[in-house]
Amino acid sequence: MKPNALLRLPALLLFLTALPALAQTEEAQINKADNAWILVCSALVLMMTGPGLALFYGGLVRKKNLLATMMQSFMMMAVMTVLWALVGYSLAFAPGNSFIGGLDYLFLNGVGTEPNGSISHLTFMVFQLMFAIITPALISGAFAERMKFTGMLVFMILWGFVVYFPMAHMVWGPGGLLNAFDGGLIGCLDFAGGTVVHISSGVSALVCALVIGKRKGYPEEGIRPNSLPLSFIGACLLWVGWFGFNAGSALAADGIAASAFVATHFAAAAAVLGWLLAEWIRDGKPSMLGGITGAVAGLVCITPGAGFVSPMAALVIGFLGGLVCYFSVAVMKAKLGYDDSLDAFGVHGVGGTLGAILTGVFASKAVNDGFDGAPMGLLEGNTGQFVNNLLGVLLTWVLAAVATFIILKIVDATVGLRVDEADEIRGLDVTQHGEEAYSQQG
Amino acid sequence: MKPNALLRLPALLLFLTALPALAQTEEAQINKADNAWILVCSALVLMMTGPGLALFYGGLVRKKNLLATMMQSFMMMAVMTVLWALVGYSLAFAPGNSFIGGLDYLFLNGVGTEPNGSISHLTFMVFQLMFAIITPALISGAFAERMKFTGMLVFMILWGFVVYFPMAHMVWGPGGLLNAFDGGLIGCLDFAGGTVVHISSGVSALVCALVIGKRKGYPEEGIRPNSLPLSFIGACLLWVGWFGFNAGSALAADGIAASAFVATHFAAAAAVLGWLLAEWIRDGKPSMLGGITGAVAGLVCITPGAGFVSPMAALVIGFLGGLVCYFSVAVMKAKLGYDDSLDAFGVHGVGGTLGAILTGVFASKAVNDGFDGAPMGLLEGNTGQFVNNLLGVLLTWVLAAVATFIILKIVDATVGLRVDEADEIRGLDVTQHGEEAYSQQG
Amino acid sequence: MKPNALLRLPALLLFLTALPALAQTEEAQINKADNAWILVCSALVLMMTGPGLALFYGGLVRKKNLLATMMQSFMMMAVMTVLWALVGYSLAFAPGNSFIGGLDYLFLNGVGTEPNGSISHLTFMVFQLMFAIITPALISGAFAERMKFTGMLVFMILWGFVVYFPMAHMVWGPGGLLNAFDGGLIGCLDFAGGTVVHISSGVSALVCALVIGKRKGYPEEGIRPNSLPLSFIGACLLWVGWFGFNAGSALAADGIAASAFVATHFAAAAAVLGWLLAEWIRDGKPSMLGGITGAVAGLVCITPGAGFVSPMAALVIGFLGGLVCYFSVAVMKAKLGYDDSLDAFGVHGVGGTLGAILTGVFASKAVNDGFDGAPMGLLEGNTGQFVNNLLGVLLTWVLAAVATFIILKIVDATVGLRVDEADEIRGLDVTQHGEEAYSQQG
Amino acid sequence: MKRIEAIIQPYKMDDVREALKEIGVDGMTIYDVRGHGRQKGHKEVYRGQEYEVDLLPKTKIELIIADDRVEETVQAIVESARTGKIGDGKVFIYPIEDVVRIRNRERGEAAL
Amino acid sequence: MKRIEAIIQPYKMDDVREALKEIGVDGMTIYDVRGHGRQKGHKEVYRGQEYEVDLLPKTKIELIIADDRVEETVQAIVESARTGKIGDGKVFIYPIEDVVRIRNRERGEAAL
Amino acid sequence: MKRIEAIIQPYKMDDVREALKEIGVDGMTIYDVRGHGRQKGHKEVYRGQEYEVDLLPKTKIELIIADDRVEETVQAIVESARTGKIGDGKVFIYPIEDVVRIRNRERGEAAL
Ligand SMILES: Nc1ncnc2c1ncn2[C@@H]1O[C@H](COP(=O)(O)OP(=O)(O)O)[C@@H](O)[C@H]1O
Ligand SMILES: Nc1ncnc2c1ncn2[C@@H]1O[C@H](COP(=O)(O)OP(=O)(O)O)[C@@H](O)[C@H]1O
Ligand SMILES: Nc1ncnc2c1ncn2[C@@H]1O[C@H](COP(=O)(O)OP(=O)(O)O)[C@@H](O)[C@H]1O
Repeated sequence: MKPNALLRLPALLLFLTALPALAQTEEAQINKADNAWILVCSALVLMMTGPGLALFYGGLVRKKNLLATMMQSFMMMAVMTVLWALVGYSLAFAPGNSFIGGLDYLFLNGVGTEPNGSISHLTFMVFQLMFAIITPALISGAFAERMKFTGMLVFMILWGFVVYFPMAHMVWGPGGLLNAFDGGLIGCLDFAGGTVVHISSGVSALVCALVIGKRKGYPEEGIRPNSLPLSFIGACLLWVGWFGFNAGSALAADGIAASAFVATHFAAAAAVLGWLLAEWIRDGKPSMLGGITGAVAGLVCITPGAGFVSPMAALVIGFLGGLVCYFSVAVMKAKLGYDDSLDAFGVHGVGGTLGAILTGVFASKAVNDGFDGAPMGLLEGNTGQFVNNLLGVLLTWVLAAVATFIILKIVDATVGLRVDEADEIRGLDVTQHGEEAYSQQG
Repeated sequence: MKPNALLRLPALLLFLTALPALAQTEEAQINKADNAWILVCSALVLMMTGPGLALFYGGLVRKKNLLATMMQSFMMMAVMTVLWALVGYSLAFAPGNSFIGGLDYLFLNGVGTEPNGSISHLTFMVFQLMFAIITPALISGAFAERMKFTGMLVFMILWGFVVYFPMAHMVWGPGGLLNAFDGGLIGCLDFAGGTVVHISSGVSALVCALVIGKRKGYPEEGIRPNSLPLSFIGACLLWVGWFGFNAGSALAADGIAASAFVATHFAAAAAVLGWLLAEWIRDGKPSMLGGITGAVAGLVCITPGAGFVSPMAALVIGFLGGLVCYFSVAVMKAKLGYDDSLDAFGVHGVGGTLGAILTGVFASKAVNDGFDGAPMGLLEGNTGQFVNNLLGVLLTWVLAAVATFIILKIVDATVGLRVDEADEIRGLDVTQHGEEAYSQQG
Repeated sequence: MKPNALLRLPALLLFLTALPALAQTEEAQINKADNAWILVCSALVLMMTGPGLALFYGGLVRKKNLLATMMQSFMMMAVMTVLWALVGYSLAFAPGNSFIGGLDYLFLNGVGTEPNGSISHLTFMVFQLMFAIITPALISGAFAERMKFTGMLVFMILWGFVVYFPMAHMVWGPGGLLNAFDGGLIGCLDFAGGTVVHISSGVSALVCALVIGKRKGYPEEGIRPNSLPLSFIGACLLWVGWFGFNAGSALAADGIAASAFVATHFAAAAAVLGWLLAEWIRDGKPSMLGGITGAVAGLVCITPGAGFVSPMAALVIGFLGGLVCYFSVAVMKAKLGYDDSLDAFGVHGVGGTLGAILTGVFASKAVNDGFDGAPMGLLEGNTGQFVNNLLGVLLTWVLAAVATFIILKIVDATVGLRVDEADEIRGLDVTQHGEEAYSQQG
Repeated sequence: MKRIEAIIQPYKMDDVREALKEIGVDGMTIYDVRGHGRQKGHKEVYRGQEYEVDLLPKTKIELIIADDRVEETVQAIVESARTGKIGDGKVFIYPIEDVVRIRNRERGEAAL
Repeated sequence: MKRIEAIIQPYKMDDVREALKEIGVDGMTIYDVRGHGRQKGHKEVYRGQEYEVDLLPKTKIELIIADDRVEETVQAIVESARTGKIGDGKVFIYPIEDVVRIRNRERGEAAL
Repeated sequence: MKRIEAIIQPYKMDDVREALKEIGVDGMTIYDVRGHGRQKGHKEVYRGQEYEVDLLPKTKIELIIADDRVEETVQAIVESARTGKIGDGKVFIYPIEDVVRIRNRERGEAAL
């Protein structure tokens, strides 16, 4: 310390008087790193739907339905966005009861640049919106190649109100029934949407497949993918985008985000191996379609646990996800005989359910000390949490199944669900949208 | 306070002496969150051109011109980059007069890792470069399927000098004529490039279409897109990349960025609905090409206002953008009879103009207090700003139109603008680049 | 200073006592901006392999091998990930000797959310993993269209152990032989993987091409790309992803990252021009395939120097990279007669070598003061560094060549390297994976 | 020997092949073509510009067959491809002079 | 009945169809083919390796027509497809023995 | 004049064209087709659902040629396309009645 330091004391003190205020403001301020991170994650999650899921699904149908299939995902980017802005966000995230949010945020009233946690409220809103886009889009895999465009639109809008907004509120909303971190009665661990996104869409998909019925020519005709390269691009973009989905669900650019990122990647990789192994043994050859479907299955499976489980647990979860989803798609579906055209149920319903259960098993306080030192998952001895996760799964199954059934009946009785046979034969691209995917024009 | 706290005073004071220095340095330092954010946004904006725009455009031409069309966008990634490094950045952003920058930054002299605002100067430079790449690339939609490769290159380079660098300087450069936040005489509100990027490219596109003339076979032959799936991928990547374009234009990862991000997304979604509604009514069916074109129209339209308008205003702007651009492309173009092959004018010229005007209407100090409490847009009573925005639009139209006309005449008289008829029939891929998009080789 | 300021001294002091602790914690904490940035970069680098490289390569083979080619890249995303998790990361980055890491991090033991530098250790681990995925994937370009799937898997796993993990340790690991910043005996400047990634994969590719032999029909049949649009998408995503690769290698969102970002982009752009110029002169026309291959060549070439050289030097390096790689691919390969099918050696081996040498020339302390004020590259007078870089290149060539040769012999003697002629004629998609890329089903 | 060409609806392909298999007809060559006839086309609209599409995707099955099997082959095709709607397609029968099997240079009916 | 096959430049397709429509010829089947003849091909170069392309894209129009309409149909095609440049293509005329309309089992000219 | 159609393995295309060039046969039209015959197909499996693929990609070369050149042309094709394995393909020879060159309206052999 230099001799004249004390002389500077007054100036120092002046500076110091500013400090507490500074600190206080800081608390109430946006953390730009978190904000940037969640904005990037929002972009990544949008990329999952378009082009990701649209391509993944689009490549799997016949060429005459390629545009219509992509369009089903794409329309969610438009329709769910407007719905979310007007009322959906409020119903999901405004304070309300245990089941549904209130109307405080109607028309995004009061949702501005001010902080919500460490990010801007608008950032939080738009990040959550991207989940509300992809979830209904996932369902469309079940009724590909035969659904009416108008019927699809009406179904999706109703589904948003009756299934998605309530589910999002129950699991992530303030005071939601299943919200483990905000006083939910049956607190579930669902890091990034195993119940809200995957079980809800997957189970609804199954009901759709059953109610709408099989495609003409299924299964005799051996309907094959029109373009696996398109599906490949889609699956890879899903994988990349899923980092936003899962790691972004940390809502901060912290160690939990890193941990969720790693778990996500590991599960996808292990699931590729799981699926391919099953294929190799049962079908004689490991296929590219198997590889990419396995990856998606792994990603689905790790979604609820991404921020709660260790990297090694993620490998296990992913590997099991690959195996089980392969079984459900290749064996069970054929046995039961429903036409879940692109395996929305087989991958998202089954994978989501398995993941939610395994989250209850593998969640670990060493990874994420969500309960302030108390054990998290079954392996740490928290049986209650495991049971809660089971209850959450059950409730989601029931809500999604019943609601979807009723909505389908309503749509069928009004605008109609299915195109007529001639249109189905000619293809949805031409009959629903008046265009064709490719032209051979010279 | 513990009793011995005072004894630690000297040490504390030592610590404190460092604080002001720290604070000072901090001010002059890069904010890593902002820097990371703008780097990510730069990557996103590059992705808009390649593969985004290249695919969007490439899918719309005939197969024989697919590579050549993608190549036109791709070349901008190479040519404009080198131009920008050598002289373009300086002409756009170095201190100069109201119309053009000086030569201080020639060869990026003095542009290093030091801060420029809260980000590295290099970060700022490369972010702006990505705009200088996509803008000329947009024009290429107007002369697709008939332009000579050499003519295209020469045209673009001249256009950079005469239109882009001055426009960028006038709107965003220090002391630029239209720069509302740095003493411009006619300060315009243009958040992310409504004038600089969209009007300038769109209007130039119209002049190109008129001067270069129609494609052989247009409109009798009913030229159709060779691959809508490619256009779909492109459009979705444009949407995702546009977050970088608009939200990145906040130049920080703050609430304004979040707000611009949301406005961007909302406008795109609403424009999809606007365009499809118009199509449904007039053409009988909503199409996928309509959906993705609508999205681009909405993104164009919100560009100038992204950081200035509320989410609800963004919905309105986007919806209007979808409607108006549909009208301009489907009705007006057919009536007037020019061959703006991929609707560069119809979407970017018209959408950009509409957006610039609506920005003057909807800009709101609640969203972005750019004028320190003074009103921003017409709805808040700032008629002057509205008029300024109109003047900015006018000036851009005139500059782009006149300059493009002259450049085209120069190119025509030297290397030539258009391939000969035989080459046009055989296709540009083979005649300009000596390659074909696909091979059927067994 | 207000008169009563002194009275607040006690409270202030209380506050101050907390400060040093705060400061200390800060040091040991994750910087969220850096952490977010590297997570984003990790996603970008994964996107380089899938879909990037998979598409770039997939588009270049014949249609009957399209899926198998994409699958080779995709499998690395699964296999290398699991390998890395179990043992690879430890061998590469745990403390060990000069050549290889130890087993401290086996099963990621001790790799958690705690900081490693300014980012989470898990973030660092997963970022490095993405490099371990793309590097072997690059090799697959050399043996495309004829390699057995099982042979490929076994080869890649062995290659990881014998070439990649040691190389990564030597260049970037603690105490690695070639690590210029952590006491390596022969310290090399390799910012993002010129030796580790490009030379090692490129030289191994050459050995693969020589040992496995030519494709049936090469070169008489004039094997052409089945889909240049797919390659185009791939190349553009490689370009975008490479920002993560190079700028992420700064491991922080600082000015060096910005500088590496700019150098990366500039080199790619200049290389496009270099390659096209050579093509234009020698082949008569500049092609799209030339443009995208040039871009990749430039990106390869700038990789080792990205964070060490100035923007103008990057332009020079890129331009030379484009020229030299064109020469190696178009002239040298034809002269020497080996069948490096997709030019993995011609681009990555040659470009990586050139880049490593030029890094030794152009590295500049003005850009990156890595040696605390001492000169960096040859142009600044550091001949020693230049020689070290040459030695590093040499060592990498020898290790990669010898190890690859031995591994190939082992694989050949066990599971086999090459499919039989009938399978090669029918194509790998059907024979290795039991599926086809496209179906014409009506 | 005759050459039989059947232009059918693409989605009828599996049925026709099944029917042919049943009567023991195995060798054939398939073309993806577009056809125009009485079947109505449809309107496509791209950015407001209408385009009348009256070339519809069809599948052509071509088989060369011994004279005595022609009639039953035509029957098998007609019956399996028929829906009774316009656009079902047509079967054409052509003369043929000779066949050579490349593999073993056999000629005539033996080469089928 | 005859079978007429016309190999034309793809971009002439619309003109030819227009001409056929005018003389009331409606049924036809279209193939995308590649052809080689006197028309010069072009060179393609992929990463420095040259490749001579002398198979150019062509469109084949195939129509089966009653004997008395053959000549005018050939004329219509020739006139509408002609540019006078090498590569305009050719028209081939073949015999045909029978036709069956799948929909209603009609045979012969009635089935056209 | 005759019409010769050869269905060959796609990878034999270059060899056949080379052989034809040597005997001075130049004009031809190429089709990408799928064929079924004695050659065994393969199994494909998509997500566990098997699918038997017995239509394999083939290339069809079609050439119209003067009567006196038919035999040597057939020979050239057979020899260059032959590997001796099942699936090598077949050559079909058909009658033809007339040819018109669109460019200059030439008819008959002169138009070839
Ligand atoms: N005269 C013809 N020449 C060649 N092909 C024809 C002819 N008439 C019909 N075709 C083919 O047969 C298909 C079915 O014919 P269409 O008239 O639509 O139905 P239908 O045979 O039931 O009357 C057409 O799409 C076309 O491919
Ligand atoms: N002898 C032939 N056999 C079959 N197709 C032929 C024959 N000669 C020409 N063609 C077809 O006709 C097309 C045009 O022939 P070409 O000789 O190039 O022009 P032109 O008919 O004007 O002399 C060729 O591309 C080919 O598809
Ligand atoms: N009767 C037939 N009619 C039409 N095409 C045939 C017939 N028989 C064979 N082909 C064609 O010839 C190809 C080769 O026939 P295949 O029986 O597999 O071998 P090979 O000719 O060597 O006996 C088939 O794929 C098919 O395209």
